[in-house]
Amino acid sequence: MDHGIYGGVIVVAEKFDTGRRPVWCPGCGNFGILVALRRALARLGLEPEEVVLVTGIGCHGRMSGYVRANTFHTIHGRVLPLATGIKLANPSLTVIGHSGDGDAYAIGLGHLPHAARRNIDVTLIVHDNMVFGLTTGQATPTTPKGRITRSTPYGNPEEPLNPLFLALASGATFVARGFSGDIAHLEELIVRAIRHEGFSFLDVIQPCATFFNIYREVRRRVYKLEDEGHDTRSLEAAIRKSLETERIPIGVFFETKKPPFRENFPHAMSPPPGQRVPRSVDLSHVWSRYR
Amino acid sequence: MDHGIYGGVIVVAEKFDTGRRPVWCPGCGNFGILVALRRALARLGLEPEEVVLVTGIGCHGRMSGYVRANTFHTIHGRVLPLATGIKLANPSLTVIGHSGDGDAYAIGLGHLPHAARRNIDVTLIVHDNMVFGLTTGQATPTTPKGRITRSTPYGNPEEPLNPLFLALASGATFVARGFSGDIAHLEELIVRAIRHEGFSFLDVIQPCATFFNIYREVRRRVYKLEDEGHDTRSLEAAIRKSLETERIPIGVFFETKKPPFRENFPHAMSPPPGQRVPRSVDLSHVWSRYR
Amino acid sequence: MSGREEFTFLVGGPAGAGVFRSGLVAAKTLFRHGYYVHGDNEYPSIIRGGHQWMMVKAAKREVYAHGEEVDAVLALDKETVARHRGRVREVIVADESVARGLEGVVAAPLMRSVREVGAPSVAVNMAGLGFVLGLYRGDVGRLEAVIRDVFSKKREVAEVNARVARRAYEYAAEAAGELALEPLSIGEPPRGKIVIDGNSAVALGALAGGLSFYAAYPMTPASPILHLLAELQKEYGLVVVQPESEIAAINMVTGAAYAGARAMTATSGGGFSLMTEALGQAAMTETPVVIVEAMRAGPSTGLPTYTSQADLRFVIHASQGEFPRFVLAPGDPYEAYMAGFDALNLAWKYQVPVIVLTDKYLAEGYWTVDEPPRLEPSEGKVIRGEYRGEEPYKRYKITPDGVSPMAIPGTKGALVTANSSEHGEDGYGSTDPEVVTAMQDKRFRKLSGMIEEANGKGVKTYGGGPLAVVTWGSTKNAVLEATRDMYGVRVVQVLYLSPFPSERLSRELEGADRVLVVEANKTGQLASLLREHLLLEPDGFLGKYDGRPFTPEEVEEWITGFMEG
Amino acid sequence: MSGREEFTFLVGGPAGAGVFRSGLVAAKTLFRHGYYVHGDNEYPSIIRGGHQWMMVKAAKREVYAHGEEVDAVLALDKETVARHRGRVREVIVADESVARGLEGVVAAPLMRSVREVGAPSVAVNMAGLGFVLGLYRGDVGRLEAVIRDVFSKKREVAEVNARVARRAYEYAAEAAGELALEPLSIGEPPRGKIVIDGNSAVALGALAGGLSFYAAYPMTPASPILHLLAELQKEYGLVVVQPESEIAAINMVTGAAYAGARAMTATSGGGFSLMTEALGQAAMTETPVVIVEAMRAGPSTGLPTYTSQADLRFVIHASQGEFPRFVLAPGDPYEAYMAGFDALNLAWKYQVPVIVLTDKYLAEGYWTVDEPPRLEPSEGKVIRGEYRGEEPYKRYKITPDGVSPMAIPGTKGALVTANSSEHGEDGYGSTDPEVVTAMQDKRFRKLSGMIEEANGKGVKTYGGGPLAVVTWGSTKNAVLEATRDMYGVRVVQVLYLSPFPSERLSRELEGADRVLVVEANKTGQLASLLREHLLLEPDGFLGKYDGRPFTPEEVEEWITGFMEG
Ligand SMILES: Cc1ncc(C[n+]2csc(CCOP(=O)(O)OP(=O)(O)O)c2C)c(N)n1
Ligand SMILES: Cc1ncc(C[n+]2csc(CCOP(=O)(O)OP(=O)(O)O)c2C)c(N)n1
Ligand code: SF4
Ligand code: SF4
Ligand SMILES: [Mg+2]
Ligand SMILES: [Mg+2]
Repeated sequence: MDHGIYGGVIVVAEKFDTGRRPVWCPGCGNFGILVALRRALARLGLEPEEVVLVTGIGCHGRMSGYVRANTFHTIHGRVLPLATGIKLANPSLTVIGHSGDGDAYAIGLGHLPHAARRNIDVTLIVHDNMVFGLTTGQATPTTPKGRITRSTPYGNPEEPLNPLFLALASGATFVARGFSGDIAHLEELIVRAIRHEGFSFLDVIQPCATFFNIYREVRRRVYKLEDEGHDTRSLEAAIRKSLETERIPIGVFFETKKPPFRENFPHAMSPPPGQRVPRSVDLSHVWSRYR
Repeated sequence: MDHGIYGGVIVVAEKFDTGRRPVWCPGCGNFGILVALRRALARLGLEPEEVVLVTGIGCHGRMSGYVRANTFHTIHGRVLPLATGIKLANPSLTVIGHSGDGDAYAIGLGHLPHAARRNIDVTLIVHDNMVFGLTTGQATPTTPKGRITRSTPYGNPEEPLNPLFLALASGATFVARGFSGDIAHLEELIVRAIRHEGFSFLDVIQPCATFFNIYREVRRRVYKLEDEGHDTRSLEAAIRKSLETERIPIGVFFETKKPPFRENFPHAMSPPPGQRVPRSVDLSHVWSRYR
Repeated sequence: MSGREEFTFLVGGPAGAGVFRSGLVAAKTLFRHGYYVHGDNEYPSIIRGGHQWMMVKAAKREVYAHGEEVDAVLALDKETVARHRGRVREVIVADESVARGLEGVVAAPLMRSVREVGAPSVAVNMAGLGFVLGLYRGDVGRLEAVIRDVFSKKREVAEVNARVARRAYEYAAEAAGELALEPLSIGEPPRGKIVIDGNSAVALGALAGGLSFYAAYPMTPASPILHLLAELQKEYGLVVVQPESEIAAINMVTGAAYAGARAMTATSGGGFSLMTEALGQAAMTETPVVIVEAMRAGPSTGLPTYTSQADLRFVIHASQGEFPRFVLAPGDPYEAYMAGFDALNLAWKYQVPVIVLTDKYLAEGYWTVDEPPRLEPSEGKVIRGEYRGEEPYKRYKITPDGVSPMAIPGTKGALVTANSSEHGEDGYGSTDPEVVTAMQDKRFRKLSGMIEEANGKGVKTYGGGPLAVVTWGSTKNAVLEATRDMYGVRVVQVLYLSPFPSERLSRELEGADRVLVVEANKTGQLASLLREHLLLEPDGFLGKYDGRPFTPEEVEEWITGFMEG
Repeated sequence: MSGREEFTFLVGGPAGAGVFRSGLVAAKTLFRHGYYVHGDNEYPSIIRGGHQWMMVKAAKREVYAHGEEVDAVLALDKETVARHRGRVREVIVADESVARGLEGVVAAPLMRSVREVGAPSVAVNMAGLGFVLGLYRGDVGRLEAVIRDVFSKKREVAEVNARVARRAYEYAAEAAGELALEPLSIGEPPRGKIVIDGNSAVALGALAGGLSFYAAYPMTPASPILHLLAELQKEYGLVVVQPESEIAAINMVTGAAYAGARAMTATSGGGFSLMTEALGQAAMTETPVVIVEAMRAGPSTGLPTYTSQADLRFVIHASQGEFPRFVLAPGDPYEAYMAGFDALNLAWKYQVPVIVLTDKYLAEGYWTVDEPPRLEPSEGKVIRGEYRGEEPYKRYKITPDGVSPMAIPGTKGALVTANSSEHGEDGYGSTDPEVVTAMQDKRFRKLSGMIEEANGKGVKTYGGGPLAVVTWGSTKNAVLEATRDMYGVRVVQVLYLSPFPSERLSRELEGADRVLVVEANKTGQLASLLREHLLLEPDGFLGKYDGRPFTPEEVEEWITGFMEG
């Protein structure tokens, strides 16, 4: 059922290519993320069997059809708990979540601060096009105030959310922003996010060619944090950068080390739950409680 | 069914007293919040009919039985959307939400950043006892790491959430912390929170006498922001204060002015939805679209 | 007004090519020629590129559903030709570039018309419409007028498109002569009728019912209700909010209704799943809320843009515990309008949740129906301004009909205490077994009035005869179309699914020697309700669960099998 | 082993006074005296102060349910005396301070015993137990041993409490002589039996079934499952997580199951409401998840600490679309253990969601049951390690029984593609009508195996006779107790509610001249299933919906009415 028109020139890391033609609109920012991800996975030397992609519902969710890996295309907004369950069941898997700004910041926002503070070793990549793409262009929590969309014909009445600031305030140990228009840079960010042990949050500006095409504007305003000597260990500096409005910084905002969540379950990890064949369990010790 | 033992000496603002005996445990921090709220309402010169209390599920939720006002004892975690609907339907009502740390920060967390960025003119008072009280003492998102609770017999494995930092990062226009052990101060905070036009966030340290009694420790560590010359207009200062760990600042962390959410609906406000008697509507203009 | 009795048209092309807009323009143009029209579309959940089509059937009598064949196809790409060729009776039209190398396709100078007028290439669909209209010798003035209306917000765009259409229309003259297709008749639009989709109809019915607050999270196929009401909010003084989730939506609606506003939300099955907890809250607090559930094919995310009637049992039983609720299932836009209106009135009359159950086919399909009448909403037992009762106001006062006078917060002398926990008359929590039983009984006492409503309006019978075909919702259309010329068949449509109109339905089935059930699901959910409520095992069940609405042909064939048998 | 055949004891007092702990100690002490015991409690949703009680019935034969009367009451406050005085047959014991001014209450030196031992005043309940045991001339050594076991984590506390109990026991000697109550018998605990609550049993059954991942948000009455598994996590190598919400819980469980872990969650109706969307996801992705739903009285928040059987239809039909699921409803802890075990096995065998439906009475009540056997979980069609198939691995391969071999992510040579959207065999999204139909059919093909399971294990009949009383879940206990000495009555318990074991149930009902239904709800949900699936209108329905379990007396009286009639 792939009747889409392929957009952009793409050099794929073939190992991670399902060979399916993406059905995104021509010029869609999702292409850039797809390419950057495949390359990052290849560069990390991973095998498709070791990787699990969890994708939400939205245009971004189609990633699971195009990346050769284990995939779980979940319901709207639940990428993080799904990914958490997978990672805890089998920590040897590399678990990457792909969510949208609607998926992650509207319906799914309740999970983000918890994943962050738990420091579950999962990478969350938010395809942030500032619009509900798949449902044909309503406002999301990152849509700029005043913007006319299908659900806000008189202008979006809501102040947008600042996802990076929120992630920082939630205790995320890796916080970054990428731009789908800069694939090489994004690839690098994804590599770092996956390598980071603990929760990695990566918001990617992903212009929606059809409902909110801001390529030109983003290109004009974007700059790289690393070009200006940003200290990724400083929470304060990260917050300051996240509050910038005129220019748009991309790169790693913040990075710190904390034990990942799974370290709370050493008693359950040899083998981990996902790798156990169910066996008869001796409960005699427990029955003595009930006499 | 009120077989509770009344705790603490309480001077009530009688107008807002239902006369029912609270069933909270003796020494429960909720008593302090109850008294402070009643006094604040009285001081604001409000009539019970003008006030709506929306309460969540938990020990805190019993507030609705003890405050003479309009009340909606909602389901677990939904205080904010309920309160938002009420306020938008009838902005002349003073709408106050009472939530718990489980109610607001666990199951209901997905609503908090949105209420904040929308700047809905509602006051949210979180009874933060750092425990699920009513379900007999499990860990919540604000339970300190390592603490033993019924759900964490080997110590809470999760890093706690910083609700003030989160509220600040979400764009809340009024962010404060109170302590149920300092009723006069809390009363003042509630008065200011209700007076503030827009979303007011007030986290109240409310020791749980039964499952997490930290009165003594809090008293030792608490201090008032206003005593140390804190600038409530500075987001930066507010963040810094919210990150303090040794001592516990209480008072107003941050306050700023932004138009409240209802101002987006001037076309619907005379009279507002809640005050309209349904009448026959002339749709002839619309039908012409369908020919 | 001579000319053909019927005309079926399909426009197809890639997503993003304006297929629906062309279909809508075609539908309205045919309507303005004096036809009854019905339009339906199909599209994958993809923004650009996936194949889409819209089909419009026009006839000089009422049209309920599409058959499998079409008279004319406008193909905006080659795939349309490939997919629909088999069903075409008369002609396939495509731009020269598309038609090249394809047999049996009229190569039309569509892009040429576009270029000559200096229009952007997206206008090619309007050229197609003009050309097809030319082949069938319709009135191009009416086409131009429709284009102007449909593009009313962008005047220049409208003009350019109208000119493109006329240019192509003119180009068609020659081919029209050659093909000599039976021309359209040119008359006046059916009197007192409109062409409307189910979503718009239910939204406008709610407006007629006093809607003043709408909150909804987008979800196919219900999102157009949000779009329409957002647009109308200024004209009709509505608060329209798009919150962070369906959970937020239903709770905002509940808050607004508690505060006195007629409030509604709309969603599809997935969003409804998230609303089930608050549905019970509305019931327990006796807050009047209305939820439109536009079904799509499940389970789970399923087929987001396809139709289904598989959520019936779910909405009837959703949420823990037991409470009365209304489930209304309109079958066409007129009924959808009435359901929207009734939903708010019933919610407020009985202070219960009301679910309006539609589906993608009804929600996004167009039918020609009577312009709905202006209606008078009634307030119900509501207290506003001041409460002057003798005793203190009690939100949950036990009354003979189970409905307690509902004061609105802000009412002088009354404090309004809503409680999701079990409570006494005053709203304060209670676990006393007698109080608990009394309050359950109170809430269920509403049921007798509700059942009366259901028996009153909940069943419609079309025709008569010993063979009864029972159906519900949008499937009635295929059934009506299929049985139009059958003798001895009565079609029985159930419009109120909860409470179930057992008595009335039994009456309508009296004398039937066979009872068949047709519905768009796999397990036969209405059929299970007949078993449960009437102890009646249907003699046959026709289900369908591939996401497509029934065609009259398949229904006809199936029913015929029983007639011979 | 002479002594009394039966003994019923109630301890009551304010919340926070250790009422349940005393009740549990009493139950175990009686068990160790050689009795079958059953314990049940009642408490409001309040942490301190509200009235609570726990009742323990002991008999030399199996005990299913409590009657309305009790032999002895230990009153920890005056309110207990006031509330329960009416039902007492033999004696009410209270501390001197409580008994003062109350007629017919034995004023016992309970606080005196506490003080003399130098114990904290909360130990007064153990003094009470000692005193009552003294009155009935039980074995105080067994009481002390139970106290030591129950307080095993705090050795000193245990010792002090044991001493308090013994002191009060000694004080009772005099009163015992005066009252001359029929003494307890002192024997050995029933062989091979345990005393266990439904929550523990279902949790341990799941452990036996291979549980390795548990995530749950606290909710009464299911929270104790979380507490127990959290405690056992180290011993049994479990991952136990308390996430931010029920939505997170069920999705974590789904993720874990997808990744190969036997995973479960538990909640009550409100939390289950929030899980309905993900329930459909589990079905669509064919991920084996198990949900324990411990019902409490609704709707909505309802009566959080009271029992009910009103969520049956809800769990059977929850979530949009149609898919097969298991709903297992154990009636006692032994069945709960089996259900926990079966749930995981069935979920993995059929790759479908399984709901274990319990209720507050079963979940928090104690019964004496056989120590469950050690069981062998089976893996199902799971592929681990390496996939060596000829063709590329397809997660949703169409098979004759509808179950596709399930590879676990990490398996070499297999990529595992789960999809909540409709999909083809390879898991990639599809809207092709044939694929859609085929996949629905595939999922429903599992149903024939599932129905076989239901017909195999889903119905139990007790006794025989022309009058059939059909019931389910914990209500079977009151029905069994009520019909113990009735002649001509067969009790039929339905344990599998979905798929419905129609065939088996019909068989079990053969020859019945009357069919009655008893269940703890208002509308008769099992009764409606009999109508729907067997076209059988029960001759009588006894419902109850005040949050309290049935008493055998009320069931007996009602049934007797049908015997005379
Ligand atoms: C529970 C639920 N609610 C609503 C929807 C409808 N829905 C599908 S995609 C989507 C928006 C997706 O927006 P975003 O996450 O930003 O993704 P994008 O399409 O922009 O990539 C919505 C609301 C759904 N599938 N499920
Ligand atoms: C959907 C749902 N899940 C779970 C519960 C059970 N529950 C009742 S109160 C509560 C915890 C409340 O904790 P908190 O908000 O901190 O309130 P507190 O009792 O501490 O004041 C929970 C989990 C519920 N009522 N509804
Ligand atoms: S709608 Fe936007 S986000 Fe979706 S595929 Fe098209 S361009 Fe991309
Ligand atoms: S449990 Fe804690 S929060 Fe609840 S009433 Fe008792 S002291 Fe207060
Ligand atoms: Mg988006
Ligand atoms: Mg709390």
